[in-house]
Formats: sequence, C-alpha cells, structure tokens
Amino acid sequence: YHYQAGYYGGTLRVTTTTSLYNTGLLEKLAEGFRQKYPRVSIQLIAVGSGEALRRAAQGDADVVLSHAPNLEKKYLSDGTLKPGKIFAYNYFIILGPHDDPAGISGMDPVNAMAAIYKACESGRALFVSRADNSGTNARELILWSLAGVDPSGRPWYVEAGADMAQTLMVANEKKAYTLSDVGTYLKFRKRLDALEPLVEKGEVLINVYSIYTVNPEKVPGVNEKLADAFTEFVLSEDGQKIIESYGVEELGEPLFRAANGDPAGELKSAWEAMARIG
Amino acid sequence: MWQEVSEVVARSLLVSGTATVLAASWSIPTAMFLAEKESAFRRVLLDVSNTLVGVPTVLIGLILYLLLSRSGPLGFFGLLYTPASIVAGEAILITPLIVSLSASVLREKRAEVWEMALSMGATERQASATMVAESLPRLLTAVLLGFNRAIGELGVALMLGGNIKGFTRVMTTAIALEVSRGEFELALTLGGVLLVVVFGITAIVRKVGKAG
Amino acid sequence: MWQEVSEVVARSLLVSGTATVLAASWSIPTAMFLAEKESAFRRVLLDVSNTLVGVPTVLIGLILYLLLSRSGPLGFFGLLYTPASIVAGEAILITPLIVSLSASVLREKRAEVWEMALSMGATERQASATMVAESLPRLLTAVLLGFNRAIGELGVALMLGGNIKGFTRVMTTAIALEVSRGEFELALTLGGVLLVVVFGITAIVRKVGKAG
Amino acid sequence: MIELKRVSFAYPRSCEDAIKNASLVFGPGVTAVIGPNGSGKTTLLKLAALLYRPRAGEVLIDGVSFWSMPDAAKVAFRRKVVYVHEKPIMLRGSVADNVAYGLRVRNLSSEDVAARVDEALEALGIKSLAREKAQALSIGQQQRVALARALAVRPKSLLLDEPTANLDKSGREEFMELIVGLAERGTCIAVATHDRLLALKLMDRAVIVENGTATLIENPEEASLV
Amino acid sequence: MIELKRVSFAYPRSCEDAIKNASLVFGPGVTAVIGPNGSGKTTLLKLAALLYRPRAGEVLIDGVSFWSMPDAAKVAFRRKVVYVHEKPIMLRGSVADNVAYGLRVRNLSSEDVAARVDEALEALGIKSLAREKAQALSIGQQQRVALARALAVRPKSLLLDEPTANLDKSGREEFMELIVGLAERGTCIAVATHDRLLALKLMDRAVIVENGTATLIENPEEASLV
Ligand SMILES: Nc1ncnc2c1ncn2[C@@H]1O[C@H](COP(=O)(O)OP(=O)(O)OP(=O)(O)O)[C@@H](O)[C@H]1O
Ligand SMILES: Nc1ncnc2c1ncn2[C@@H]1O[C@H](COP(=O)(O)OP(=O)(O)OP(=O)(O)O)[C@@H](O)[C@H]1O
Ligand SMILES: [Mg+2]
Ligand SMILES: [Mg+2]
Repeated sequence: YHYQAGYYGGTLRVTTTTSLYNTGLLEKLAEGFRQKYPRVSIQLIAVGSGEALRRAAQGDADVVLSHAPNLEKKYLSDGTLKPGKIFAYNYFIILGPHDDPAGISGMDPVNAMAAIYKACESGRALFVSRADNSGTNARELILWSLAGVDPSGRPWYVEAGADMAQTLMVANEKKAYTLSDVGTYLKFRKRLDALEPLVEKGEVLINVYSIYTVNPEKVPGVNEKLADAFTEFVLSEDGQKIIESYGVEELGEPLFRAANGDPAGELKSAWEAMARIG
Repeated sequence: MWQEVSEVVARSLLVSGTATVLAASWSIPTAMFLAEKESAFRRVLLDVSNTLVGVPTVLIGLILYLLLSRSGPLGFFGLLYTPASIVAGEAILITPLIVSLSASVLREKRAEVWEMALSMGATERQASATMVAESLPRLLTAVLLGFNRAIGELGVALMLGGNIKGFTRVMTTAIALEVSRGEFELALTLGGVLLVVVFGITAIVRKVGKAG
Repeated sequence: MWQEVSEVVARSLLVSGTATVLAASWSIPTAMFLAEKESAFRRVLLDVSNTLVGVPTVLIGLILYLLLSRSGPLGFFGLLYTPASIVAGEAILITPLIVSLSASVLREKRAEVWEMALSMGATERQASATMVAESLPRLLTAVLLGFNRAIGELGVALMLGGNIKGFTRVMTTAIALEVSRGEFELALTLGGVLLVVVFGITAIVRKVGKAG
Repeated sequence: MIELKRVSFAYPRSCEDAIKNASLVFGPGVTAVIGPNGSGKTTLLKLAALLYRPRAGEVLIDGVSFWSMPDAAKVAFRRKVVYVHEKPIMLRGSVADNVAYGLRVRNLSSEDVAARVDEALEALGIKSLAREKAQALSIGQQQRVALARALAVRPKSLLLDEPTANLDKSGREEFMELIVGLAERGTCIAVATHDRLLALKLMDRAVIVENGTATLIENPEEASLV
Repeated sequence: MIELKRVSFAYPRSCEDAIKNASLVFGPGVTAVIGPNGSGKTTLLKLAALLYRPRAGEVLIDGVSFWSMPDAAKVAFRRKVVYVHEKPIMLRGSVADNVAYGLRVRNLSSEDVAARVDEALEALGIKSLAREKAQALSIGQQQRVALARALAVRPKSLLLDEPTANLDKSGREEFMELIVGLAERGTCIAVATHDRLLALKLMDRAVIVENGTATLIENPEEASLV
C-alpha cells in the first residue's frame, strides 16, 4: 500500500500553527514526505490556531496541525475534522525575569502561578498574556484557574493579543512573567536577554500537537487520500524520528518530542483534560 | 541562500508588477472619469477612493480570502494560495491610491487642455488621451507609487498567498517570517535588498518618465 | 463590546492623528525644499522618498523596535509598547508619502507663484508660505492620504505598540487579532467601522479644504 | 456658420449671467468682437466654439442645434469650428507636434500632416522653431504656434480670442494678411480684440459686447462705433 | 535704479544664450523695451527683476551687485524692484487680497494696507471687483489686478512686461496716465511692449532687443527707431 501511495500526485494543503512552522520543523517533515511522494506538492500555511481551524472549516486545508484542544474540540464535535492523532508534544514553560521577584524558580507550575499572582498584586511583577485564544493562551487560563485565581482585568495583567514571538518580545521588554511553548522560546532565546525559563516541568505544562484530516463529507474539496498519507507519514517511524531529532544540532536540545503512538495514553488524557477545561 | 533570495525578489517583482499593470489599466480611466467634471457623485467617489487608500491590508486580505476560499463564491477558480490571488489582492489594494493620485494630477490640467483638444476637433476619447499624454510623467509617478506600495505590503500577500515557500513567498512575507523567527538580522538584510531593488526601479522609471 | 470598540477607535484616531500632524510638520517643509529647485541631489532625495512610500511596515516596525527596545540605543526612553512609539513609527511611515505627494503638488505651482511672490518683495520664507497657501487644498489631501495610510497600517502598530488591550490596541491590531482567532465576522465588522470613521473624516477634510 | 439664439450663460457659483440672451450670427468674413475688459467677449466666443454649454438658448452650427444632437454626431460639427484661447495652450511636444495636433486627431495621413504643418509654420513665420519645445517658447512665439495649429486644420469657422495681443509688428501684419485671405475664401472668422486699428482694417461687421449683452452691428463704419 | 553689466543668461538645457552680454541702465523715467517675438525682452526684464540669476555679469541695484550680496541683505534690495508678468498670476483669494499681497509681505499695518489697496484699485478702475475671486476674472481684469498689486507697493523700479496686451481702451489710457505720473515722480520704469504707439507716447529712452542682444538708445526719436 505504501509503495502504491508513492504514486499519488496533487497538492496537499496543510494549515499549521505558527509555533510548528516558524521553528522549521514542518519544512523538515514536508521534505521527508516529499521524498516518499515526489509527485505531491505540499502547501504549508502558517497561521494562528484559531485561524488555522477556521480555514480548514472554510475548505482551504486538507490537514490541520494544532495544539489548542479546546478549539479543536469544537470542530471535532461539529464534524469538520475527523478524529485526529497526537503526533508530538513538548512542554510549556513559565518564563520570568532573572531576579524572579515571585520566587517561582523550580516550583510546581500551579503554585508558581499563584506566587506570580501574589507578586503581581503587590506590584512587584507583571504578567504578559497572549490573550489571543491560542493553545498557549488556553493553557495559561487553565493554569490560573488551577491556581484558584483570576487575573482578568488586573492592571498588571498585560493582554498582548499577539502571536508567541511578539508576546515574548513584550514580556522581555517589560521584564514580565509569561507562558511560552518551548519551541518558540528556544528559537527566540537569543533575543530575550531579560527572561529565563523558571518552571519547565509538570504534568499541566504538557503541550500536545495533534494532526487532523478535514472531513470530506462535511467540507467539500478535501484531498483525503493525500491527507491520510501525510498523517501516516508524520506518525510513521521516519516521521517521528524527524520530530525527535529536530533542533538537536542547532540548539543542543530537541524542540519537540515524538508521541510514538502515545503508549501510556498520558498524552490522550492530557488532551482530554485540556479540551474539557478550555 | 542568495539563490532563494533572488527567486523571492523576482517573484515579488513579477507579482507586484502584474498587479500594478492591472490596477493602472482600470485606475487611470476611472481617474479620468472622476477628473472630467465636478459632481456630487464623483466627489463622493473620490472621497471613497481617498478613504480606501488607507484600507488595512488584512481587511482586503480577509475579504478576498472569504471570496476565494473553497466555500466562497469564487472558490471554484482555485486561486487561493496562488501568486494569482496575490496579484488580484494587490491590484485591488493599490487601486484607490492610483485613482486618487491620478485624478488629482488630471484635474490640474483639466480645463485648459481639455478645451483646447475639443476645440481642435478631438473626440472625447482623443481629448482624454491628450490629457493623459500631457500628464504622463506625473501619472507614471502615481503608478510607481502604487507599485512601491504593492511590493511593500504584507497583509494581502500573507492571507491570500499563504507564504508558501518556493511558490507564493514574496519579500514582505519572507521578512515577516524571519521577524517572527527572531532572525532579525536576516529580516533587515532582506528589507535592505527589497529597498535597493525598489529604489533602482524608482530611479529608472523617473528617467524614463522624463525622456518620454 | 461596543464601548471597547469605541475606545479603540478613539485611540486609533488619536494616535494616527498625532502621527499625521507630526509627519506633516516636517514633511511639508521637506517637500518645499525638494520642490524649490532642480538638482541631482534633490532628485535622488525624491527617488528615495518615492521608494520609501512602499517600505514594508514590518521593516519600519523592526528597525524602530531595535532602536527603542531596552537594549537599543534609545531604550532608556522606555517608549516601546506605548502609544507614543506607535505615533513615532506611523509618523516615520507616512513621511515619504506626504513628502512625495506634497513635492509633486508644490512643484506644479513652483515657477510662476514663486517668481511672483519674490518680485512682490516676499522673503523666501514668505514666498514658501505663499506657495503652501496656494496649494493648500491639495496639500491637505496629501496629508489626509497620509492619515488614512497611518490609521490603516498594521505592522508598526503591532511591533511597536504590542496590541496591549486597553493601552496600545488600535483598530488594525484588533482586526488582525480577530483574524488570527478565526473570528472573521468580528474582524469584518471592525473593518467596516474603521472605514466608516475614515470616510467621515475624509469627507469633512475635503469640505474644510474647499472652504479654506 | 455659427448662430446663437437667445443664448444665456452663467459661470458656476456665479449669480449673474455672463452672457445674457445673445442672438447673433458669425457668418462668412470677419466679425470683430469688441468690448471692455470683463464684458463677456471670451465667454461669447467659447459659447460659439461649443466649449461652454448655454444655460438657455441654442447654438446652431450650419443650422443644426448643437447641444440637442446625439453625442455621436457632435464631433463632426465640432470639427467645423476652431477656437484659439487668449492665453496660448501648448502641449508638451515640439512646435511641429503642436501644429499637427488638429490634423492627427482627424486621422490625416502622415504626408498630409507634414505638408500642412509645414505650410502653417511658414504662414506664421515660425518654420525655424519647428523642432523647439513649444512650452519653452516666448509668449508671442506660443501665440503664433496656436494660430498655426488652428489654421492647419482649415476650419469653416475660426474663433480667435485676442490673437495679436502678444504679437510683434511683423507677426501682426502676417496675421492680417492671413485673415484677409481666409475671409475671401469664405471662412467665418470672429476676432475678439482690443486693437481698434486691427478691427477696423479687418472687419466686415462687429459684435459689441457690453456687460454681458452682445449686439451685432452689420455696418460698423456707419454706426461710427470704432 | 537697475544696472546690468555684461550680463549673459541661458535657459537650462538650452545651448544658446537668451541674453548676450547686455550692459544697460534702467534709470528714472520710462524705458521702452522693444523687439520682435522671442528676442529676449521678457528674459531681460526678469534678469533686471532679480528673478533670473545671470550666467555671467552683474546686476546692480542702486550701485550694489545683487547676486554677490549675502542672502540676508537681498530682500531689502529685492523690495526696490517690482516685476509684472506678461501672463497675470493671480493668487487664490479675492482681488483685494491679491492687491494687498506686496504690502502684507512688507508687514504694513492693516490700515495702511487697506488705504493703499483702495487707492490702487481706484487707479486701475477695478474698485467694484475688490471682493471677486481673482482667478475667476477675465484676462484683462486680471492684468489690471496685477498692475494694481505692483503699484500698491510704490516701488522705486517697476518692470512691466506687455502690461497693456489685454487691456481695453480705457484701461490703456488709465495706464498711460499712471505711468506718466510715476515717471514724473522719479520712478524707474521699464515697459516691454509691442505697442509702438504706447512706447512712443511714454518712453524717455528705448532698449532694442534683437536676438538676445540689447541696445540702449537714449534718443529714440532721433534714431528714428519707432
Ligand atoms: N523657459 C524657457 N526655456 C527655454 N527657452 C526659453 C524659455 N523661455 C524663453 N525661452 C527662449 O528664450 C528666447 C527669449 O524669450 P523671451 O520670452 O525673453 O522673448 P520675448 O522677447 O519676451 O518674446 P515675446 O515678445 O514673445 O514675449 C526665446 O527664443 C525663447 O524661445
Ligand atoms: N471662470 C470664471 N468663473 C466665474 N466668472 C468668470 C469666469 N471667467 C470669467 N468670468 C467673469 O465673466 C465675465 C466675462 O468674462 P470674459 O472673460 O468673457 O470677459 P472678456 O470680455 O473676455 O474680458 P477681457 O477683455 O478681459 O478678455 C467677467 O465679469 C468675469 O469676471
Ligand atoms: Mg477675454
Ligand atoms: Mg515676452
């Protein structure tokens, strides 16, 4: 079946969140895919998660890569997307200024958020939020609610309304705390002289990337065969290897971890938890 | 790397050049119509045109996206994510600029030359052509400003083209990508290249306009 | 929601209006200088100005970001991510547009009125003022186009303002945010509001220009 | 032949009529249009030249009412009438290009154009200027070019607005000769002028314009108006 | 008093000098500037008016070389000389605004301005037009406004380029009266004109311009040049 599939031609339209694209991982995956399917041309469209999903619903994508379970859920339940697969994950990280006025370094993420809230309330710190309904933004809101606090409307709570790169620049400028996906952070690290990662571990920081084929029964014009082939490739051994090794050479550590079929089911349950809370 | 840059530069020039030619082909007749006589209707049209000089490019990008999207009314053309859609979007984007500038240029010359042409037996069409010929250097500048605006705009190119490497990536989307990757030096270099190319074209067009 | 929208509209008007006044204050004298005499130097300056009409807004945003950021040479002002930095960026952005348009307007009137003014005993400064007065309606249009361009641009407002809710969020950054959220309908509504507001201003300015 | 029938005209944003109920004919031969500054001579000629549309009344060309014609028919009638502005209006090209303009819009063959341009330049004594940029000429030279441009098309009716205002002595004399020649060959010529001597020498009849009112005088010498 | 010393001038992108080595004085009284179309009269007057900078030679105002002055000193000298263009150049405002222009740039008090404007309008017979838009006037009316504007500042030297070209009979007569009056009071006046009668009546001396060469004739009647 594989060898037959290599015979396909046509165009595959992939909309993806910027965090995957801007790190360069997707180009690598596309390259690998192209070696297998030389007659297929891949169009990678990098936009915010919200826009990526909306574009898929408009019929302008065959495959969506996303890391916003709460948004994905909506499109899954109305049938726009076929049930997807988790193909990669990494961790969100809480960044803050070097002097760490909230003293969160090494803390558990939920306690850290509570400590940030306290420090901010007492005027010693700021927090910059993406405030754009992205996956990262959804996760941040979950963390606040797990910490039992509500930052909305507080004067220290800076709602940047921007993508990750821009938000990191704002946080850096304001020497503020913020939440980031690790991929964008590592790519941007050299620009962020005022920030350092303070909390990088913890269940609730897990960031799962899923791949979905757009449902051809709901959205006309979807190239399902190619979409499935691409999904298959991303989940295959070759694809997973690309994910695992990406960035090691350049940055010294991998940007993403391969899901490798999620044998323990933790990723799936993390996804479900996020989808529920968001 | 430089091969890729030159490919992207060439694509930018081609896309924006085509868009400019298209836009000029309907903008200058429109400007001629607007400049011809005073009337409330034409004044409102000119106001609309002046307003749209500043229309946000994301907005044009979004509207055209919704039209060209598979589920949109023009979706069956399959233009989305092709250079053609950027051409269309940029042509629409710069139309108000070219119309406004050309109308103001033509309006200046209107009365005198128009009267002279008609009284010498020109048809209205010939008189219009004469007006255009008389204003040629400044019309050329108007069109040039349109081109410069098109090649420097981001929103349309990004929303309609999708910044697909090797296919719809143009200078501005490449610059924006590098910025969001934190590769500021690269972004600045690309910006410098873009400006140098545009400056060259501007200088050549000015020379040609003078000679013509 | 509508309260927030009107706040954002007001901020857009204030920021872009201030930027336009600033830009006009140095652009029109520059245009006067460029229009005064022919020389290779001035011609090159005009080419530069025409080129920069199309400078990508992300590029201006990036350069100013690097200057204004804490580690940049102007970092100690603490202007980044304030409305003031958007004002600065937009003023710089629209300077070439206003310079190019004004120079072309003033150049048209140059020889005749300039000679008349000097021969009537005007100082060069007075003669310049006369030139400006004679071209006022069209200069006003040039400045208006600058304003419309400023209020509709995204890159500078985003990179320098940061789209911070309640502080630096303006219409275009709000629109872009809604687009990235997939809230296309909301984005279109905001775009409509922006265009209506700008159209109103355009019509008023035209009326005023005529009366003046 | 141009006939004005009860023609009135007002400039936009002006409350008074610049021409009030004018009825007159510009027939073969020379009609001098005479009157003080601001009386309406230029306005009258532009009405006759089909450049201004009357507020009321009719302008007839060879008996046909021009402004009620279908648009398609208008050009043919326009081409019977040529008007020369009081301030010469030069196009960007050379003197020869300017003189050729009326011929080119009539799609004459390029030999015909060349021959007629040559002839007209000769008649106005500006053959040596043929290749100069028209807009860089002195005002008198420009006036000659404008006249050459008008004569080159050999119109049936020729309306000249202060054609000699900036001409030198020889230019004025050449002009008079040309006009006399054309008038003899049956061209309808109207000349607005402040030059009483010129009017006296050329005219077969006069139109006196005074404060917007135009009166045709068939025998000006008798009426001792000059 | 304006003196030209070996002045040469060429227009940009023109290979020939439009004025060749001209040496002459525009002294008190009336100097008529006479010559065929395109000979260089306008160019000569604009050189004397300090509007064109000579390619070679000097222009002296009251004995001081203008173009080698420091910039700051120039305005005071410019204000001694007024030039009136052959095509009237009207500013956007009313006739009164136009006539006031030269007075306003000299920062006269508003009463003085009003009085002098009134006087100048009266002298040119256009008092009734004071509130009209200058750019909507007939060409002869505009020429009167331009003359009024020049006279209002009472310059020591007055350079007029074909000032009567579009004036009607009464305008021409009023003009002559005015010039005679000014000349008697010692103003240096130069008038370029093709009107031999006008020149004859007014001039104390003549400058003949021919193909770029200007010659001053102190006794034109004797030289029988007219
Ligand atoms: N702007 C210009 N550029 C180039 N050449 C010019 C320009 N203006 C005038 N000339 C040339 O300079 C010469 C002198 O022109 P000028 O206007 O001084 O003549 P004039 O004696 O005033 O003629 P007229 O009686 O027609 O007013 C002419 O040959 C003319 O073609
Ligand atoms: N464009 C215009 N708008 C408004 N009024 C005008 C316009 N042109 C001329 N007029 C007015 O119309 C009247 C007639 O002007 P016209 O130019 O016909 O006079 P004219 O007889 O040709 O005078 P001249 O001898 O000065 O050339 C004048 O009172 C003038 O002020
Ligand atoms: Mg007239
Ligand atoms: Mg002259």
